[in-house]
Amino acid sequence: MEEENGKEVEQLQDVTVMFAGDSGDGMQLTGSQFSNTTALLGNDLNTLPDYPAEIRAPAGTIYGVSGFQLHFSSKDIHTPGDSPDVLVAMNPAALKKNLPNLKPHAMIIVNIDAFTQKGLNLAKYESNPIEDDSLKGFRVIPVHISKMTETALKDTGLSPKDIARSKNFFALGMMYWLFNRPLEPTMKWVNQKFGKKPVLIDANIKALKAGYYFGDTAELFTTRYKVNAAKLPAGKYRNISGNEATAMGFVAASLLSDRELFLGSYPITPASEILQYLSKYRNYNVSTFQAEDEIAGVVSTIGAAFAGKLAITSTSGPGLALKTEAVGLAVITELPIVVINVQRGGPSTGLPTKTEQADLLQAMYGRNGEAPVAVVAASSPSDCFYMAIEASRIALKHMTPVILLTDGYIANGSEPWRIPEVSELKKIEVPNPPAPEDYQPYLRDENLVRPWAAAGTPGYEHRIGGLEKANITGDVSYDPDNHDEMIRIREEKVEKIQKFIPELEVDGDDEGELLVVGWGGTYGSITDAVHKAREKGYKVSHAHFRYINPMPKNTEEVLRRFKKVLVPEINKGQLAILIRNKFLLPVIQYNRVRGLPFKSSELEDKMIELLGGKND
Amino acid sequence: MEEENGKEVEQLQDVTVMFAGDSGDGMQLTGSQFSNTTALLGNDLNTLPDYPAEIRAPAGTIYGVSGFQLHFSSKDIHTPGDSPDVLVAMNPAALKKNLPNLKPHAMIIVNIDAFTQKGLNLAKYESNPIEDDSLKGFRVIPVHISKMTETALKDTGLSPKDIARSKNFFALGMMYWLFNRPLEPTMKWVNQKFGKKPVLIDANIKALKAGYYFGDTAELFTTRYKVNAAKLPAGKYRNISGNEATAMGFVAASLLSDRELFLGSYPITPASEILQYLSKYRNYNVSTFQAEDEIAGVVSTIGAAFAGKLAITSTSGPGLALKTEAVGLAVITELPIVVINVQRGGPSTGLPTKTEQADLLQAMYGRNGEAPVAVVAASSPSDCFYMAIEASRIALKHMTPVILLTDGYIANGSEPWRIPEVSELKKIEVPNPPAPEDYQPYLRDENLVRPWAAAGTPGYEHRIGGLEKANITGDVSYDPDNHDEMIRIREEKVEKIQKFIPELEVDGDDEGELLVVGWGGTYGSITDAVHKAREKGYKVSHAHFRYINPMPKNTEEVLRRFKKVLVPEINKGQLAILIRNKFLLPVIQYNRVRGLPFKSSELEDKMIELLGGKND
Amino acid sequence: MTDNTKINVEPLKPKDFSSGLDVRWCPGCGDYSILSQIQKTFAKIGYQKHEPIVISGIGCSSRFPYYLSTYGFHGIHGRAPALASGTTLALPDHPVWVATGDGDLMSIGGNHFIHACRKNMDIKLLLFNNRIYGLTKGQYSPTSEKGKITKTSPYGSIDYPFNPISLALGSNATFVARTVDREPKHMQQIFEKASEHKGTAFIEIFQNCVIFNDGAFDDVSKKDVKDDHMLVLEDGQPMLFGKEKEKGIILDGFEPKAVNLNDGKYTIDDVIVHHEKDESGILAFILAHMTDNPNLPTPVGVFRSIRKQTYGEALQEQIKNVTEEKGKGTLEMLLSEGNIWEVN
Amino acid sequence: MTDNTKINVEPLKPKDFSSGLDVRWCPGCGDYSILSQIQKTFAKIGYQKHEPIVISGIGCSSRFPYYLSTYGFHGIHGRAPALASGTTLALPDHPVWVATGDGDLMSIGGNHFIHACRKNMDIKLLLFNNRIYGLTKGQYSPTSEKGKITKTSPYGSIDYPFNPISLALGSNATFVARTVDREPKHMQQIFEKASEHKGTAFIEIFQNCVIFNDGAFDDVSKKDVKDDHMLVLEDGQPMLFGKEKEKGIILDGFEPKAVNLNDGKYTIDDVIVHHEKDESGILAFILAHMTDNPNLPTPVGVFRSIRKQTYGEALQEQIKNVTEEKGKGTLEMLLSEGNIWEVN
Ligand SMILES: Cc1ncc(C[n+]2csc(CCOP(=O)(O)OP(=O)(O)O)c2C)c(N)n1
Ligand SMILES: Cc1ncc(C[n+]2csc(CCOP(=O)(O)OP(=O)(O)O)c2C)c(N)n1
Ligand code: SF4
Ligand code: SF4
Ligand SMILES: [Mg+2]
Ligand SMILES: [Mg+2]
Repeated sequence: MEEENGKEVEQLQDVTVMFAGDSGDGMQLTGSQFSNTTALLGNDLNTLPDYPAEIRAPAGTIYGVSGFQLHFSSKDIHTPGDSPDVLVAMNPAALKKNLPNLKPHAMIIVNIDAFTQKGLNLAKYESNPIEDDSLKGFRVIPVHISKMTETALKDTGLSPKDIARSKNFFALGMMYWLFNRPLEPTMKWVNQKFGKKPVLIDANIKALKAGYYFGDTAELFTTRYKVNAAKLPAGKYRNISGNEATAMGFVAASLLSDRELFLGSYPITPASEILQYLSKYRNYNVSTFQAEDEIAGVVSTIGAAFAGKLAITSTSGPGLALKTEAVGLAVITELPIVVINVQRGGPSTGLPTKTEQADLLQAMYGRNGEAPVAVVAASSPSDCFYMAIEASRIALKHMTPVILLTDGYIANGSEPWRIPEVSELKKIEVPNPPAPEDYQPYLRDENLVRPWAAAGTPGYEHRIGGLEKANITGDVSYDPDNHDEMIRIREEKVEKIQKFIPELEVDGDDEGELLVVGWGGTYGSITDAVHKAREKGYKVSHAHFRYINPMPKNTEEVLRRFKKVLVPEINKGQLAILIRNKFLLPVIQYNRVRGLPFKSSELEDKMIELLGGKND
Repeated sequence: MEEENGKEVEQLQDVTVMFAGDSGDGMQLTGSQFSNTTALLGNDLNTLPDYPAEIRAPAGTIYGVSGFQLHFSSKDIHTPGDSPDVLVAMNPAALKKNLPNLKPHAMIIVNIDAFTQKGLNLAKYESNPIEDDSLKGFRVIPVHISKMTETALKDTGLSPKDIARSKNFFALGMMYWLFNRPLEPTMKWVNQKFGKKPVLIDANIKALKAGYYFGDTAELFTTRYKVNAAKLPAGKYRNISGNEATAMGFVAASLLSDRELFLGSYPITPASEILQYLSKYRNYNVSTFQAEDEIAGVVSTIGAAFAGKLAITSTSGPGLALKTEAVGLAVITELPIVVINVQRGGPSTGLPTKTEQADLLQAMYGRNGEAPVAVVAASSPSDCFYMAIEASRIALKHMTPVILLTDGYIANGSEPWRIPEVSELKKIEVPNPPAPEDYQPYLRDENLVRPWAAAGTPGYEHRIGGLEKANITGDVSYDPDNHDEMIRIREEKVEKIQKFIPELEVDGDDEGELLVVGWGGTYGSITDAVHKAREKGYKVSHAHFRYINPMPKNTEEVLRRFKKVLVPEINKGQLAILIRNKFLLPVIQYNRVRGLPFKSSELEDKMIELLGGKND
Repeated sequence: MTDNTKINVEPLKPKDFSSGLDVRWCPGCGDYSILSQIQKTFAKIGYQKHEPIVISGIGCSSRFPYYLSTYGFHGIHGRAPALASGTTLALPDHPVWVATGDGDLMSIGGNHFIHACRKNMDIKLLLFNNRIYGLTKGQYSPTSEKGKITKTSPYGSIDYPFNPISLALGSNATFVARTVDREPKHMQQIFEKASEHKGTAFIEIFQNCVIFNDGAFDDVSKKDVKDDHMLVLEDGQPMLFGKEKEKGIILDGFEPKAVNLNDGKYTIDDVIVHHEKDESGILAFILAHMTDNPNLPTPVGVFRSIRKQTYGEALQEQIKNVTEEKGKGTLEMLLSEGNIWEVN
Repeated sequence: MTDNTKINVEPLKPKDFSSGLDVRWCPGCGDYSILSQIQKTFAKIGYQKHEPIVISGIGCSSRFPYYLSTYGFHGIHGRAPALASGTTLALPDHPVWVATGDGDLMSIGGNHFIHACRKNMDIKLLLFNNRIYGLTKGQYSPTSEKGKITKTSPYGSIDYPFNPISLALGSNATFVARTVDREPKHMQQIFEKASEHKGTAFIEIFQNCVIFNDGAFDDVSKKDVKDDHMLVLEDGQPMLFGKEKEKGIILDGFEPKAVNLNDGKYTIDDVIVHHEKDESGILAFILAHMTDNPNLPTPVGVFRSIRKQTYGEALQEQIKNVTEEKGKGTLEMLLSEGNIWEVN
């Protein structure tokens, strides 16, 4: 243990911090500032914002608590941490809500000024937890965050209300001190953000510094922590959230395919940000169209695809339900569109700000008639970038709608991302239609793909629509055998995508006792759990689906190499249904539908249980 | 062989007749008159109307042909017949379209007057088939139907156009003679229908009689046929189509449950007739609401269910796709609604006038989140009556949305139906909520069913909605464990319906080599095929699902008693997916998606093939 | 509602209409005032708790039913008018109130809105118009002004907004009004009038979203400007405004103009008189479009109020007539319809 | 469209715009005339085949695109305006024509319709209004008259119909017109005007469905009555009608009245003059509601035609401005955005 400025410095490998406060307390901002700074230091990290469905629930109540959980490490990590080591609680409600989840002996920094009778009442505390026994076993550090912020800012000329709103910067500064992080990145951000309001720059920086110095001088903290940089591959990095990565991925796909990007969309939590990010990219020739509803969103997308654009639409569960009829139109017209579905808690409005994986079967089967589409899923925030490109590639190459599934967890969560070099990104080849005289709208190549002649191109005039059509000519056809044939062709066309997607990889031994099979956003939790279990000597491997329809060609072979297959899903077993149906393979399900990502510890427990506790 | 009026009378067991002509030729009317008369004679019968998607395609073209196929018998039958024994072709196009489908040596009665050069051109005939060799092997009977109708009606004062429109009555009369049917029922109908237009009564009856007498006197027909009455159970009978039976079934359910019926719907082929029939039942206190679209249709239905009505909505494939978001609302609010989906050819607009079974997975899984509903399917036109009652019973008893699947084939097809006595229909008990002081909106009984307190009832004021809710109280809840619990409860609630539905029955031996498993509208084709195969000594049994989610409790046991399980479906294997997933049982699929019902002969062939041709 | 439920019951107080649940809007949100005026109005009308049915879609505003002790249904986004249509047809004697937002009613719910108006469904539509998507955190809505910078329009929105009153009139709504969250008394008056209206009653409420669109209506309704920028419509009265009611609206052809009566050029007789009951709806349409013109005050009050048979009334009438003609349906009757034959 | 595609190309003839497919409407259907006038108009305008994009929903009318040799898209029910929106935004230089029915556009598609109008999407909306659902065989539609007996209204429909022109005006449509299938010349004139309009052009076409609603417009457009029952609007001209143009429309307040100029009571100077370009839309609204009054002739022609920036123009402008400001995006730029750090 080093010593520094009279305080001990303890080296840690892994820390999980939770910033929690009222919705109005700016916890999301605090958390993301801490993340950015931490990322710049070279730690691996992973975040989980968690905010109420209400915009500003009445101050001080439990359902008004907004939290930002952040896991950082000197190792490779994949989850926001199962339970926080440190909780910053800006008020009693924040404490009450997060207490059950803390690690034993966790450090709890509370803004003691908020623990007034009123505050306690709002949080439904009978007595003050700081004063009674209820926090026994934790390291409680009460700090006068509000008062000290007031003192620090009293000369700024800010109103008391504005001063109160700066207390998150005090807390942030304190945490920077505690974890040995520099103030500069945040100061730089404050300068940019409030460029036109010097008073606010001044105030926020004062609060930040006050917090930092308070840590340095106060007697409350005896130890300071250091988390070294992780050994990450060399390269340029940035922090990225899933929604941001999704947006960027489609802009990249547009540049890689040389097709202008069109997004028809309608706001819905937690997908709105994709529309928001993309509407900034006007100089990339991106057209965003905020439609009147989800149906107009997807239908305008189909209209743009008809006209030759890389056309996409973004939504979440209830919105996908509304789009299903139109996706069928894209299936039968064989137009390339991508539907991004950021899954949230259902059914119906459900838990709009929470995560879930329960739209897989809707994506697979939620359309009238036999209407196969390709389905892919991103497994982490940064993977959204790549899967956006992959989804675009499949759509454009195979002339098919593609559904890209992400979820609230990876959409809002963020992680450091090694930015690829331009040269690492493969061009998306969009085949040209044959010469006008050879062209027919439903001609097919060896992969059963029809040629795409963008509306408006001279010489390729043709008509398409939602009625069944004769193969090759595309004329409306009520012929029974043609219908059977077309149904088969549309199915096989999607199956043939298998030839162009990577095989399923196994993390761990290639065969053995137990294979954990996941898909989408559970990648991080499963990976951490499997790694931990393997460190303890348990024989467990992991395979993760990013391509779900079609599945990679080696899927059955991989699954059959293991005695047991465990499928953890944040639903009631939807991938399990697909696997059972396809391979008649009994799988063991693990399903918790709590609106939250899995804890890696619960998965680890389940694996160990399935291995009969045997780690030899 | 008897003799009558100089003509031989041949006794037949089973005849399939096809009336075909231009859309404007009144073939649907002719067919349904022949059906009604035939039903009155006590034959068993089964019909298949087949009309173009266009209202009136240009006269004389092949896609403008409208057909009505009719199978009648002195035995129990279940299909409209695989291939016609007799074709009445009112023009060349009707001949051309139906020829490939005729039985070898079938009788073809053609309206020779329509075989003009123009008519032949429109039907794309190079030469006149009546004159060349192309009808070799058939018994062709050319009749001057148009000319003789003209002659018969020349004194009626009707315009030539109106006279031409009566020629279907001539054809009908001729067929009545040929099959020994009385004219009276049709004459009665004509009198009722044209009550206010005596000229038309006169003309149509003249045409009818002219056709009849022509048969009697002409040299063309040497034989007359007799098909004796079938040995049907005693009782009152009527002819009924599936859509009519569905409408009546819900009116019956309303009377049996003492809840007024509300239908919120939007027209769509082939479901519109349910809305049409139900809008006639105003004196049964039926409210029909033709909404602006399918979404308003189902949502108004939910609003009416909230207010205590037996509330239903009817649609077909694309409409079901539009309703899925709202069905999720009914799932989470646990309100009883029935969604009737008359399946048609998909995907997208697909083949709107054709039949298909490809919406099963959409019904099961086509909603965001985990949103289980009950799914039932009617297996024949008259079964629609009973399944409408069953769907209502399940909805009201278990407080759940129920999807009732029928299809274009049974919806438009008709069969004689033994009308049940009032006493045969079981009351639908709708439990009362507990006393106001004990009431909570999400209290549950032993079947996990919540109490239904209709909006507007004093003392039971409560609030529901689409957000996740705490069990019992129904208050909005974001609690992770409550969500997991509610997801489980909603699933189990639907599973518990199993206790209240009949077991799966086996037609044929209880165990053995081959079980054919079907669902919904393929009942007739499978039944006929299995019966024929069994008559030939093949060991094959049949089980048919009317309750699909949940499945009957003995399902697995039944399936496992057979060495092979064949699942024929007019889709790519949707019930097969459910079975494979549930029981990990390998099934053999038979899938033809041609917009048409199966021929029982193709199914029979498949069964025999699977039995290796062994019929010992 | 049947009268017997009203016998011997104590009239309820506004607070009796509170469900007791914690209200979860942002402090300062205009929705609070609307809630409180509704509770007062319900009490004043003399509703019992089971009488009004309150229905909504999704949005901040759509949380409304949770806070009332009546029957309530928090529906799905955009569908409140359709939900309410089913309910009013099922419960023709119960008043059905709908709480909805500018995204909920005018964007995704636009079709149900215009159809409810057209059909004259007996529902009251309260549009909480804050010209922004509140619940989803600040995207522009169909009533946001062109050029507005929001999360989805970082360079300014390129949409022209709807004029909700104009759209309602274009759809032949029978009762069309506007009020302001800041004006509790006026709000109550309008709610009361709406409660008396049989048929679709559409009320646009200017509602302030303190978080994402604060001050959107300051131009019209802030204390210091409202006398000059707000025109309070009163049936049968000349359209006057200004601190001393010294200004008026005159018509130049179809064009409304604001004049000062103290100028000596115009007298009160030149000022147009408001007629809510004008069948044609033309005056209402002219008034609706005054908001498009920054030189004119914004009208609040009842633009139009006419009585036409409602959809529900027509349905009940038809049920009654057909039942009289054919007799009340029974199972026996049902099973004896059609062409029947007997097999022995 | 780019001009070079027009260089050295022969102007096309109406029949060149036929796709050659057999037309499958009922003999006598009003749709035939509309198709043929469109083909004539396309030829007259000088379109090449690849230029106009023709989009539709579902219905008899929506089969339209199949019969034209241009690009065509037969969509899904009600969604044609949304489909067309995506296409026009993708192809700002191509004229996008939409063929739709009264069920397609006014019932299920109502929301897309009013939003397209509001946003001033650059599309031409041809409403084939036959006041019935044709394709699904005769149910009433949102433009069917109240009391109409149809398959779904055996005792008479209880719906009040939409007034499509009124709804379009209520939604601030920039071009609103009406024409009649029976009047080929007039139809062509209106189509040509629509083709010249930038922005949403809405055209209601009275279209006869011989099978399910035959003669629905006989009252207005049949030869023997049309002089007296149809008012042909002409910009800048007094509103005259009658065989000898002896009748005119005057305004009593906001109320239009039909007068006979031969009576001696009124002269042509009393007759109101039509102004298509009237910004306020009030005159157009008054004219729209003349159809509600059986004593007045039904106006046909252009009700309103004003120029406003279209949605697509605003989008292109924004793309241009932002690109000028920030530079044209490249992959390199994209990958260097955000807060970047380096690991070695
Ligand atoms: C089908 C569907 N689409 C989108 C959403 C997301 N969503 C919820 S509320 C809302 C709009 C809210 O705005 P508004 O209706 O104006 O209500 P406010 O919050 O401003 O009161 C949106 C887009 C949803 N819940 N469901
Ligand atoms: C989602 C959906 N709902 C309903 C239908 C059935 N449908 C097809 S066309 C139509 C209405 C046709 O009427 P209209 O739009 O007036 O066109 P018309 O046939 O009269 O030209 C309906 C209800 C459908 N195809 N899809
Ligand atoms: S976000 Fe706006 S509308 Fe929503 S509760 Fe807060 S202030 Fe009210
Ligand atoms: S049904 Fe009516 S609208 Fe349709 S094609 Fe026939 S005549 Fe025309
Ligand atoms: Mg709003
Ligand atoms: Mg129509």
